[in-house]
Amino acid sequence: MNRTLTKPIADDLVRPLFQTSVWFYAIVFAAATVVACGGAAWGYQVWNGIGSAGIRWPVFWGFYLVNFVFWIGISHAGTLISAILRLVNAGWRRPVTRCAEAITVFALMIGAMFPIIHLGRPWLAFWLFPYPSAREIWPNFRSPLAWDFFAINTYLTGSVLFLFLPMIPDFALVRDRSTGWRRTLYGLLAFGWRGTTRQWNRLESAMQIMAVAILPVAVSVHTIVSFDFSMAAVPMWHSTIFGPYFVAGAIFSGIAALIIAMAVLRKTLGLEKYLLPLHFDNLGKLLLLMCILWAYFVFAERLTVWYGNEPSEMAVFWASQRGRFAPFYWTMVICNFVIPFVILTNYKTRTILGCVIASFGVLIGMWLERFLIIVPSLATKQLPYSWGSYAPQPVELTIMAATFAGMILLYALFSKFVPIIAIWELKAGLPSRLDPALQVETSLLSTRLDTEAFSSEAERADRGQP
Amino acid sequence: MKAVYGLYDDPHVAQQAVDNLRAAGVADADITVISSEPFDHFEFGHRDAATHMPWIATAAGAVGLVASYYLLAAAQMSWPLVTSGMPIVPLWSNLIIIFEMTMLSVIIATVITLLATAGLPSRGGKMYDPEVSDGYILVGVENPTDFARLEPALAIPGGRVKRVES
Amino acid sequence: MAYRWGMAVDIDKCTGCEACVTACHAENNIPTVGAGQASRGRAMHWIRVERYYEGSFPDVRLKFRPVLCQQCDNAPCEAVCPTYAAHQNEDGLNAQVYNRCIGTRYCANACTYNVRFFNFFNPEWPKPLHLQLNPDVSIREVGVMEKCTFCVQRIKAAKTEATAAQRELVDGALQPACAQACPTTAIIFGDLNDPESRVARLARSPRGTKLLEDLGAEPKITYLQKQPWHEPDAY
Amino acid sequence: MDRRHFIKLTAITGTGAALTACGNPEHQLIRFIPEDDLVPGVATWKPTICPLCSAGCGVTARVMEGQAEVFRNGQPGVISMGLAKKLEGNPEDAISQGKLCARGQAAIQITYHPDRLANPRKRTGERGSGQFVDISWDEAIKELVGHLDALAAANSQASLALLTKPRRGRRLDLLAEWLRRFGAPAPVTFELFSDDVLRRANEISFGVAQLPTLDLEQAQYVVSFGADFLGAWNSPVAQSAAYGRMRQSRPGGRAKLVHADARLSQTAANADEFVAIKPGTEGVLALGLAHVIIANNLRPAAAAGRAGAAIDGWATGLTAFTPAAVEQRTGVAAARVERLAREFAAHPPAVALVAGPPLAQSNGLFTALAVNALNALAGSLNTPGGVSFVPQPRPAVATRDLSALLQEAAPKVLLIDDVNPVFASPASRQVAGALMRIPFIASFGSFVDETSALADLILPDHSFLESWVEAVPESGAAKAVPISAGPVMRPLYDTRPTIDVLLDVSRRLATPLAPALPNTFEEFLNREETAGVLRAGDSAPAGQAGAEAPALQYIAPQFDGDPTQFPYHFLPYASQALFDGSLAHLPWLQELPDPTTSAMWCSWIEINEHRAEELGIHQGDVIEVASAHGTVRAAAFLNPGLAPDAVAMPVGQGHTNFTRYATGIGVNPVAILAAAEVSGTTALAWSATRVKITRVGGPDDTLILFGGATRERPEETHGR
Repeated sequence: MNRTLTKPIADDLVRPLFQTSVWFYAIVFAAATVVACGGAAWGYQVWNGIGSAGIRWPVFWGFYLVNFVFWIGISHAGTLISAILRLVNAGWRRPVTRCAEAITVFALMIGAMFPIIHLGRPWLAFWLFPYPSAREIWPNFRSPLAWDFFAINTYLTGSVLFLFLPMIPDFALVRDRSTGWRRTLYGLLAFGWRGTTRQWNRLESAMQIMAVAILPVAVSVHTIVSFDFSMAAVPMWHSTIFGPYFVAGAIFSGIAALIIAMAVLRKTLGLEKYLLPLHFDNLGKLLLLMCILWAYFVFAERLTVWYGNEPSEMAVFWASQRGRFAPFYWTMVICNFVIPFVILTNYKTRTILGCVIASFGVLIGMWLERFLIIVPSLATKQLPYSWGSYAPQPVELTIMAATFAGMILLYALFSKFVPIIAIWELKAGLPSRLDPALQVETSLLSTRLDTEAFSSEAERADRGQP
Repeated sequence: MKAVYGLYDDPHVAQQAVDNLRAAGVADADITVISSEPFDHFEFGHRDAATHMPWIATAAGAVGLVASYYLLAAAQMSWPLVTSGMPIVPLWSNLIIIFEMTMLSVIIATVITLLATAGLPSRGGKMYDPEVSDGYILVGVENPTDFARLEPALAIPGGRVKRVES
Repeated sequence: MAYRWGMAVDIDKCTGCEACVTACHAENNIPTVGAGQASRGRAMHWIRVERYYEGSFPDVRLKFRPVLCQQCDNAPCEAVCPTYAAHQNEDGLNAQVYNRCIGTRYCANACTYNVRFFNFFNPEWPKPLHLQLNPDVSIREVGVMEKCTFCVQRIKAAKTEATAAQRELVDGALQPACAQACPTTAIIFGDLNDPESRVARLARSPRGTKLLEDLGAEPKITYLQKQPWHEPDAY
Repeated sequence: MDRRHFIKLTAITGTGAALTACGNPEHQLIRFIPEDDLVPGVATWKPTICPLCSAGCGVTARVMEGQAEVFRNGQPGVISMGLAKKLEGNPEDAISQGKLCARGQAAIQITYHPDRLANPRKRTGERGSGQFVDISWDEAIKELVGHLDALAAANSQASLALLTKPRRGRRLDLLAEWLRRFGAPAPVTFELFSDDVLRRANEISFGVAQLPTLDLEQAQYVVSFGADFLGAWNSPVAQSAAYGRMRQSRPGGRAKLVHADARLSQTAANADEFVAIKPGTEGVLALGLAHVIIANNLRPAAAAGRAGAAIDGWATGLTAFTPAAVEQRTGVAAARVERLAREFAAHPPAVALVAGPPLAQSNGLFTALAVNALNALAGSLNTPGGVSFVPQPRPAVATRDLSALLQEAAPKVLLIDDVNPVFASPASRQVAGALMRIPFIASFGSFVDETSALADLILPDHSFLESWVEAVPESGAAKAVPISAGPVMRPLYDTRPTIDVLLDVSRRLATPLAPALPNTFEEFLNREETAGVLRAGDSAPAGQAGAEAPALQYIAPQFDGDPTQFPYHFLPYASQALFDGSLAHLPWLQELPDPTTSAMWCSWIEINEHRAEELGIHQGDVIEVASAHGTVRAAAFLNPGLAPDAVAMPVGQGHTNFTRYATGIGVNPVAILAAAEVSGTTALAWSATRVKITRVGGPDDTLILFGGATRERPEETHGR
């Protein structure tokens, strides 16, 4: 009875690796073109000088750093969420984890490019790496940028491993089902995985430890990104709330990105049977929670500033509240709070479409939030004579577009070469596999896979067995 | 490599095959179960679940913590430049890097332990059947001393017995 | 003996004439960026004269305040630099090592005085304007942060000269370009470690304040506030 | 390199040099004799004189060895020579006292300007088309001599005119003498912000047609009527140095500075008390102060002497200038007038000074006389802490003003010595048209500008760093200090000092000037006393010393433009950086943030911030200023320090043809001024035009401000 239950799953999830629609090529081509434009824009900027971007005195950080924070924030979709769900053993996580973790890895890779893109002399970027240079000077480990290096590298390493380890059994599965170059490729990727009990046990232990280890790393990464700002005595940057505020915002935007990615995968790869309304409903609730948490942080931050009435902070406060940044600020509030809150509190609108709309709002809103954290503060520092403004230039917009295209490209390729849902985890999560003692509870809490999608007669019989 | 194994569709049957092998006098360590998914709730699925992995990871973390502290201090003292009036070896800001290095040590130690104890990567040549990927559970013994004694133990309804002699 | 260079700026004397600004450009090879770049916020003035209006016509006042690198003891710009391009040197100067700078621009953001300027492009001096360049000061390439150095090239030259002549530096003999040019002598430069130097005495003046003192960066520039006019009898 | 190679090489290069240098033996030396006083990398300091304004600051140039691309006889080459690196005030100089203003320091960019003219040029296209061809000096001088000989042959030597800057000194003396010996009339001088009104007033009041020197250092109370003495007026470096000492670092405490003006200028910003006053009524305020002083017997009216006598009604106690009457005319409250007068009298030495906008009104002469009388009343003439006049070694030579060129009987040959009246004159004066009618114009400036573009021949001058310079400061020091200095560096280009060219011409004329003038300016400067080239009285001195003028009556200022149609006073002012526009070609000054606005590289129109709010004008909006004579458009700067019924504009931008750094930037407010004169003089009343303003559109990004907010405290707090 086992195979009747699990073979269709494997068949469904491996199919995209072997069947390619023309849409795939179209998307890859379009995305690759935009990425190439971004590369050309960067080349132009390096050749011409960083002044091609819109940064200026006193707004020395602009769109590049906004995008840096945004993408690092998006990266909190995966590893963090999947680690939490793993630790609390939420059964509904199983179809979600891999596509979430992939977002993490790609978003981190994209985000980590920005500190290099924004450098004045990017050809010397390696001076940020911890090694003693020719002059035997190490990097300054007191600099938050050095912390960024360690944090992002730890998180990236951890996330890549966290993504890759559970992929090994699935590579083995694809290896066994394929021929030719695929067999060689997946054979290599499978590391000679057989699936012995010992291997399964070690893998699961490792994943548990990794989940424990990566959670604080994920929290630390966005905290340290927030430290890039809060360490400087810049009005409305120098705030202790920034660590948790950034982490909450990161998870918020990460979930939104995950919901959108899942909705797209569900349609394009025909995963309607696996990515169920239930998953969107659950993620939607999580998004709602983060939405409220985000609003709480924003209120706490703004109230503290307003009540404190410190002149330099008030200047920034009003610049965003009702000054020249107000249109962006209120758009952010609508996108980040009003839209998701209205859609997600009502179970009738918390549909897949509703979740996706809310998520788009959150992505726009969170991008604006990063912009509103960075630019108004720099434009309105302590000495009013040095106040300035900032407007992005074409290179910045092109590179920004290229990163979004890059995300699409990487994700399309990833879902082309890797089963986007962890097959073995999904199989292991079938109710028939679970401890009967836990069955009632887990089915309540988590998956309704059996009852909704696989409730064939055979399964009922299977479940009826002692 | 020589091997004898049975392929089973149903984990309950596979459990029975394992039990039969034990009854036939095969040591637990010599019984290999290969599946395309973990079977946590079957006895055969957690026969050697015990591992020192958490302790190794913890120890690695401790080593990473101490080592990163000293590496940082050594690097900072090798060319002591004053910035912002901070100490040459400022503990507060170093703690961040120490933390990251600690966690990185834990993660890397975990993965190395996993690879080492799970025998990965391996170059093949071990008992395996691609049908496992189709959902069959393989229960068998590598390099058996006596095929004849084991085959009956594996040959139970709901299973197929295969013998590898090469 | 270690020096600790400091400055006193007498707001009561500063007329806002900006002679210091041109002096700084001439001494330190600061490029002019042109109208197009200036409109995009790329003009570089290591020293600037801030102007602030108070009140409105006819009861209006206009205050001038020269702002340059404050050479803070606890400079917020230094620690954030990942490559030690910004650090405190042995004379208490907030040094900027151009060769080490990779252009993260973090220092400029961290600087609460906004006195750091960035080379957004390679500087250009159409020939023969380049003949004016001061050979004692290096040209900064694209992507490098720069700022007031207290004319470190003059300090070095004076120290070398003093060492060669085996004597101490005389207070007042060494001046950065801005102090030298200032028509009203509003800018006084000297060694804060010498309690009898003019700058050390002015730093103790009851009129003395520090810019953004409450942020704790401990700037080494003392601003001597304007004194209101009193009827002499009121003294 | 061994010895043989070395000899061979020197032989080859020596021959080549000898060949190229044929005909100009003086240039032969330049290439091969190193400057013996230069050690590479070691700086030397050489004295020179800042040429930019009439202050005549003595400066030192820091000279270091460098490789320069130079032109010699039309050939480019690279030589190692001493190069000026920086200009600093000369500590030995009585005027600059080791200090230097922003403009003076930027003067070095004149020498190294990329658009400086490198050799003589002759016009090929239509006049004003800007089409020139390079010619040799021999051809150029031959051409000039030809035109002068033609004048002489036609016996119309009087049709030669020389246009130059009103810089008193031996150079102008020599130029005047040159003209006199040729038979031409006195030189024409032109400067937009000239101080002729003040000189005339000082002549009437004190018998000295000269700018005053202010002893701010010892003054206890200073009242300034519009005088931008810390900015661009008279001798700003010397005045600023004295001001610095007046503020701090002198025993006896700090003096009070009161400034009366309609606009909060840079100098006004430094005042302890700013007195907003209606334009053109400053003289009324001055007499109001005098009235209070006299009426309260704080000083006897007779103390004013001759200066008082120049004012109608002085002897009778200025009964028309009671505080109440003053309030009515000036807008300054009567009680304030009373208080200021008492303070002024109670804090000797007290001094009043006047310059700038008040003197550029129709009644400017009266205003100057009134302030002079106030000074005289206070006993501040020639006393410590007062006003004095630097004794001059020789009386100033007589000069003519620009109208000499604009009349029907225009000259036939005009020599222009680095003056740009086409730019700096109201369009209604039609200077360009007048110049077009002159058959032959030779220009000596180092740059093509709006005026020299009309020339037939351009004979570029050395820069001041390359030539002998001199100054006899008219003001700024306690005693006369005629100074001169030799070249700081060798010339970069194939240029010649203008005065040497004219001396050369004087010998090449068909009838050489007799008696012969010195061969060079250097010779003149160094042998002046012994050679006795200029004997007192050779050139007619200016003015009629001791001429008593009838007492002047106050007449309300006359403004050009009907107040109902043109409701705003138009107040152009000398830019702190670009002065009258003659420095707009220097990139350091273009990029120098204006002190009161922080604007760079642009023109702007200042308008009172509250009035702007009423009119719906925001910072940077494009507005149009229209007078009866023309319109200009520029971005608005909302100024909290400007009278609501006035708009102000800096002069200096709006060049149409003045090097890459000035051409096409901003607009020229001088162009729309009425060509009105200050009554009693021929000076331009540049502050007497009325205008109207219209908002044309939103910001066009031409307003380039270095600074952000104009106020230090954000107005918004949680209380609002």
